[in-house]
Amino acid sequence: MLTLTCPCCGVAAEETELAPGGEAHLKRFGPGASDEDFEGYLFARKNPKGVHFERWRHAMGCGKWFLAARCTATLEVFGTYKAQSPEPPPEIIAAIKARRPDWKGYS
Amino acid sequence: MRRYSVFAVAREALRFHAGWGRAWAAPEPKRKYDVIVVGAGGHGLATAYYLGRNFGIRNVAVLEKGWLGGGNTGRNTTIIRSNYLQDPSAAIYEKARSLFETLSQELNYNVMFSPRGLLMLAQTEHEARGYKRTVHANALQGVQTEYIDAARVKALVPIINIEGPRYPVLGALYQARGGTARHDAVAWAYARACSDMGMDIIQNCEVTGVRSAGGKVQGVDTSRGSIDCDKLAIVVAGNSSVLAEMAGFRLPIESLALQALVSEPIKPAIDVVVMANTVHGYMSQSDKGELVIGGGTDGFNNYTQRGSWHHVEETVRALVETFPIISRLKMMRSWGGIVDMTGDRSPILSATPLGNCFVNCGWGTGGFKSIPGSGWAMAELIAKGAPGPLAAEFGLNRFREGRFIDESVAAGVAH
Amino acid sequence: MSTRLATGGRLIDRSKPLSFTFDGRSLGGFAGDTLAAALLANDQMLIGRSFKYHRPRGILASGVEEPNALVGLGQGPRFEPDQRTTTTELFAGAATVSQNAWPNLDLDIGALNNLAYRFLPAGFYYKTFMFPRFAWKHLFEPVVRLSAGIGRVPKDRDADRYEQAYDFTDVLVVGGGVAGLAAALAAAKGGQRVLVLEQTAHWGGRAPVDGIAINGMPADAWVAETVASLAALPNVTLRRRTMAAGVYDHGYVVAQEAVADHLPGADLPRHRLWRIRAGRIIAATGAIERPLAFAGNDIPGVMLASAARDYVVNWAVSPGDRTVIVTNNDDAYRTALALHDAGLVVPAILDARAKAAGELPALARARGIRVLEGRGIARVKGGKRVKAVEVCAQAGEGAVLETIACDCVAMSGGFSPVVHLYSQPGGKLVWDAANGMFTPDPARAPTGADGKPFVTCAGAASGALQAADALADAHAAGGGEAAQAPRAEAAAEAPMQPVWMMPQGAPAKLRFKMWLDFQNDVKVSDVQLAAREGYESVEHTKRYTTLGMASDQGKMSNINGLAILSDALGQPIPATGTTTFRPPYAPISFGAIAAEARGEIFQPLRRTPMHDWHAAAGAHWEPVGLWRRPYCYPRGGESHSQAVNREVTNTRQNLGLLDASTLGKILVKGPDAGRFLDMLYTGVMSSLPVGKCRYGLMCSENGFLIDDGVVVRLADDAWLCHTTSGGADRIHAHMEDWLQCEWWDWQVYTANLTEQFAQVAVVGPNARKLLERLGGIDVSKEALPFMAFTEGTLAGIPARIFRISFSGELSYEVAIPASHGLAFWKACLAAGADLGLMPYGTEALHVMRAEKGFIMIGDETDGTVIPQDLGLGWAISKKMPDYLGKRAQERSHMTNPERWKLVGLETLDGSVLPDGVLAPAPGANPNGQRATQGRVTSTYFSPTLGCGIAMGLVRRGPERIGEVLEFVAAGKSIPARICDQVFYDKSGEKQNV
Amino acid sequence: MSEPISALAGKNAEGFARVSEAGLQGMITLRGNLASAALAAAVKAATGCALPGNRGIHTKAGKAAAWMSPDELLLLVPYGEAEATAAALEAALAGEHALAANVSDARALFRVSGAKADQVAMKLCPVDFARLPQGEIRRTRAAQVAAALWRSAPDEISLVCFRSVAGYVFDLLAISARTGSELAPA
Repeated sequence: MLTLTCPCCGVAAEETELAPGGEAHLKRFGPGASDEDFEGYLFARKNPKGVHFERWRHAMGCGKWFLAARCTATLEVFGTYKAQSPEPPPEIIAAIKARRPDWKGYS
Repeated sequence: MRRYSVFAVAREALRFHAGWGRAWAAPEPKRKYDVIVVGAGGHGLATAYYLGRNFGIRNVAVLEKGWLGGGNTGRNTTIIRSNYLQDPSAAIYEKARSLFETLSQELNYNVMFSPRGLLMLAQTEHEARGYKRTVHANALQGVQTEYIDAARVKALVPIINIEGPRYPVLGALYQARGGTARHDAVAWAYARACSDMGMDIIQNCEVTGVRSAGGKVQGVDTSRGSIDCDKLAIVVAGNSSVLAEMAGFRLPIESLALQALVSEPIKPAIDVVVMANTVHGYMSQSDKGELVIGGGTDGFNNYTQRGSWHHVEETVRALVETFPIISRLKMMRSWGGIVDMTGDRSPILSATPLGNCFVNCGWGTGGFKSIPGSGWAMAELIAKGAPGPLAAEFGLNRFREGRFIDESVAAGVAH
Repeated sequence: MSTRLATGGRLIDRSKPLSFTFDGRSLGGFAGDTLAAALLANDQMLIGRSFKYHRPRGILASGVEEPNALVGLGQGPRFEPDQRTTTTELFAGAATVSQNAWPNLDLDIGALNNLAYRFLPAGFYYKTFMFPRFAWKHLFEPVVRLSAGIGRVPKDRDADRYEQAYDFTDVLVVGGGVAGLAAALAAAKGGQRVLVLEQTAHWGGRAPVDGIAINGMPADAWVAETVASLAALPNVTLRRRTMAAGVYDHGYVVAQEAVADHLPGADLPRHRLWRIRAGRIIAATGAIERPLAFAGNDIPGVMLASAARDYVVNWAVSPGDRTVIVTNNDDAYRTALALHDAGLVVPAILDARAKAAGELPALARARGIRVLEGRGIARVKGGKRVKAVEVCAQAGEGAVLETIACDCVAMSGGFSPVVHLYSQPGGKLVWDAANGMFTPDPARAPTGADGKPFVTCAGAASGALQAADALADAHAAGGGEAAQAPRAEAAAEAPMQPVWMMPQGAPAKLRFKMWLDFQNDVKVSDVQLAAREGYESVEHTKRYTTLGMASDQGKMSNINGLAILSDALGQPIPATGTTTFRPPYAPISFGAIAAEARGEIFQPLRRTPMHDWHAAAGAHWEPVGLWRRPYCYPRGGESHSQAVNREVTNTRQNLGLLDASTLGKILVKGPDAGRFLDMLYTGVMSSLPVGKCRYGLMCSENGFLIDDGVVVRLADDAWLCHTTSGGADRIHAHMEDWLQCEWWDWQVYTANLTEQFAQVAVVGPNARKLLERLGGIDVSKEALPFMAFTEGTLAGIPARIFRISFSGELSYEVAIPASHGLAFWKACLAAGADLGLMPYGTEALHVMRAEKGFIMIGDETDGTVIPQDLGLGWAISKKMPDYLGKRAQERSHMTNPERWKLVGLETLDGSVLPDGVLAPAPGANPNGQRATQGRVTSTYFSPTLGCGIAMGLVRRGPERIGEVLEFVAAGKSIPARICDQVFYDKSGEKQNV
Repeated sequence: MSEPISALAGKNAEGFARVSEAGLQGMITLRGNLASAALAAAVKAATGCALPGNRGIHTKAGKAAAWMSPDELLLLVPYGEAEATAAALEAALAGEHALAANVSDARALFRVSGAKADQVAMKLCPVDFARLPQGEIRRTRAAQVAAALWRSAPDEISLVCFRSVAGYVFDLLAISARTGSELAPA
């Protein structure tokens, strides 16, 4: 039963107040994109056993989407941040490195 | 192999069962195999078994990081059905179901296949239309199902509450030859048969890397050394993406936790399997008397085999509403497994970007019931290097082509 | 025999006698008794039968670990099977029945299995019942299933109610024994919020029974004092009768409070399920004693030494007149002392250890109790109760040295810390060889959201079995300084000696009578068989033998079984490992898990402002999402279909009224709103003139049609998007997702106004007349043409009128504030009486839209259909460079000309095609399934045309108009001609009048 | 013109706390740039309240302004004023990107009052009420539906939910407040 702190309103919301939204930082491919890029965007998933960047919506709350860095093997949460981040911000990366020195880093 | 029979048991009884040998061997890994199957769950073992049985390929190793049958094979709610809407699904699940009919005899190991009948309740007009559509489709697919009315539902399941009030039971999709089997026994039976064919089942052997050269697989590195192979099959539901990454490709899969639970054992209360998809719960009764209960998956990526409590509440809520008499029974045990969820909720049996490497994954919440059919189709794919008709529609290419196999359209959730 | 002692009993109130029944026999007990204590007090040694062999079963334990003494409790709507007598508080009139015995407990037919025990070893069913196959199908399988279970099935709906509650705490202490209290006190002094849960009705746990002294006072006194001081602290909450059942990730704990189990019939929730979020959890859950594995250890009268002590001290119940103690540790001597001091006979203490030289053995000897060292039990004699024990050398093979008559055997195989709550969320254990137990591994504790450990075991639960160590450990766990730790004085205990089998060289004949799992009848021989057959993983052994799968979930059997398995495999116990601990710690009721969510509030029921009117008008309901909409309004003796036909005909000929309030209404506003809607819909919305309406389709990014509805341009920068009834929330979330996560720099705001407005469809030739009568807004063809809207005051109510039609008739949809919805509805009915106005329901709506060939999301679409399949090309912009789903629709399978496309279908005989039928194509597919070429998506009887009409998806359908297809239902073939999907008023003039 | 009626027309129930539907309440959803001075001024004009900070709710003379999200406020005004106030806000903010909508009829307002009011809410909402100060609004879940609640008086919790589920929420609150089912340990 996860608790994630919504960076938009500051509430430490419990899982039942949140709606999961899958992998974060996916780049949208539209008309003109290759079949491969489009398939990658829509379906190919990292689904890592370990550090994962994911989307959440504070659905039973402020209604805002946000992103979380979480370990799928221990459910440890490294931090949450704005949904409008094209990639994980430095402080999140630092927080992960501090806890997972052998982590390969975001790619 | 020592043949199992009531006579053998009787003979052994006289000497306190001292004469029984191992059900399967515990060999050391060889340097090389024709085929390595990663994952000694039901799917992996069935794949190996049919490689030997149907294609005479017996130089096979099945590698298991833990204990065989320890993944979703030993964690599911043991439901067997083939009342699927889409042709490719109906084909492979019905193949599996029909193999279950004679599996105990074929493997000389009683997997307790129990075709007690399975009901999917229709609780909205929309759901009823969906199930009627499925019945018509099944008829053309050679799957025996029928749509029955509420009165017959009540007759089959006296403890059901058909009046609702929120979701009166309008009828049900009924598969008389659907049911359950003893999940562990399915894995053990295949393991025993594989071992008997001279295949190596190697437990506590974790794959740590996939070796390849020139775009073709060479072998695997494991916690028990490096092993070569001509062909590699990845059959590791829950960890498919992890193995895929080792093999250098990405899958349209997310690993999600799915929970199940059982009540304390009571005398026979429900003689069929009932699935109530509008309210998201399903229930049957085990031979030990426990009510076996399952529901929907968690929504976020998770490898811990621990689910979230609120899903247990949703499921139990649904079943107490559907079967009011269970309210005073107690939850005795709950557990979780990690399932592969694909982009269209249907499985993947496919060649991969890596030559001679094949993958069988993405069964979502429907894996157990498909084990024999999945193994059968996977063995053909590996042996021939190209899919036969059962696997043909389940290739990875469908995601690029937009050729999905979506079962959720039958108003149902796959279990 | 077991009986009530004349004096003593710290938990019972002799001034409050209570009567209850067991299998119809009326018995007596006292307030404070557990059912088990009361049964024992009445010499009810035999309580039930085991699962597999139907062996006689008595009371083994005194707490939640009891595997045997389960009964059916209560009657009718309050009957509950598998009720644990050792944890059930006795109440007046409790009606209990024994389980798994027929015709009765004393002579049970099922006990025949017991004679055949040799033929029914672990997993025998995997090896048998296979041949001949028909016999499995028709004979064995049904029989196997009939023998299922223990408790009887409840017959009635539960008469009680349940509820749930949330709580939050910094420190959660589980267990109200002396360790838990010490930990709580230490934690509370730090000022943190502390919540203490105790599963029984009493504080103090075992310490008072064990005669421990703490800080110089008797345990009872210290407990009372400590509880009082805790209760006085504002930051502490104490809850009794509350069992922590499960620890989940991020400090989430599920606990069940037995609010009214002991007060049946009171107007109270029976159970309350707590969902607690704890910063840190201290599991002071104690330790559970293990049985010893000797032949006949399952005969009623054999019980745990600690339990025998509990019955004497807590409830003044003697488990027997002559009790033989058998042990491998010093603690069991406390039982000998307690029994002796209660005036009962302890003929001997059989100590498996070569020497028993500790302080406690000395005390026993001082009382003249025989202590036999290096001795064990070869066999217990007796059937339904213990008659005697045969003594043997533990080191030997069971040669009988002497026989001691007795009616009770108190056994102790040592203690196992209760580490469940620590293990459930992932905590790992280490093996303590000296004490033969698993203890929490501090290096591998379960971690929380911050990655730090959040569960600590304290006291006996952490392996500190001696009172003094336990208190110090618990005090430290609570954050207290060592100096302030409460000090316990207790007799020092000499080391125990693990004994897994008694005697150690027991032959097969004896091993076949040594029980490990008492409920499931798993014996030493079964585990050894599993090992022999290669079921080497502890999980395999458990699943093959069913060891630990009974309702005590292995609390009694797991460690012993594990040791036997390890021995059989010739490997140390840690190498074998344990099975996983899963919630719940002990069973919790489904009622509590479902709680208040039953009947009308099982799920939220969404009501429109006119809901109650529909109910009063006798509407037949149809669930639509969480809404409940009128399907039709049957009149007199009308069937539903008759009502639907009447509603359709009346609407087409006169005037119909539909409650369309459930339609989604989402306001989209801002400088970039038009641009945003152009991405959201397949058609252009930015070009829609103010004051006009346009039909729009929404697709998922994967290309499939997900919703449709009329879009209205309210102002330069504002649009109102109508969605399907089920779709409002989903589509609003869909909009916000794209606005927040993809186009977050676009200036667009949305607001879901669905419930702000009631919406009423006024439909039929007389529609304009009715609105004119209501007055206030010019609804003439000129002022309000088709696909336009206007605002004003209608019937004195602020209203917005959309001139749109989903039926093909002259039609207006009127939106009014929800608070006026009912009033407006009634105003229409009053004003329209002589215009033939009748309300109509969802089914009439469906029929009329089908007559017009309009698609319905969920019927024509099912998640696999794209707009191009539905002949909706006109609603898909060719000019727009992009919209959600556009790229997806360019994929090869989506552009395949062979796709099934929407057409109309009419049977040759005018009959109605069955729902969802398919049209086979010649031949079969490679899997031998009949090939198909089309299916019905919507099919109705059209009262307007007097025949069946349908729509369907057919391969290349639109190119095949006029062709006849054979649809197949239940083997019967039904010919139907492919036709235009518009069956009624093709020119569309009726809606344009 | 017909009389407007609230979702449950003031229905109430007595238990260890009092549960009542508060009748008609003017409510306005205001979305916009909360940093803009014009918006702050418009809110002040509409409610007399200063702009609340994160999760804050300011009350003044029967009106209130509540922070709902980084770009959304909920304004409480007398029911009869809601339409005009919404229009006034739209006008005042015509210059910038904002949305003001009257949602009075889309909501239901409940008051749970009495010394044990918290215990009623604790049965339905995963909220740490001991840490919910007066002046804060908490958007959360009440059993299976969305809700927003705040302490409208020392012994009173106000709860807002959607109008269509008012009956559901009332039944939940009423059951939770049943006498005898207090959460206080005995």
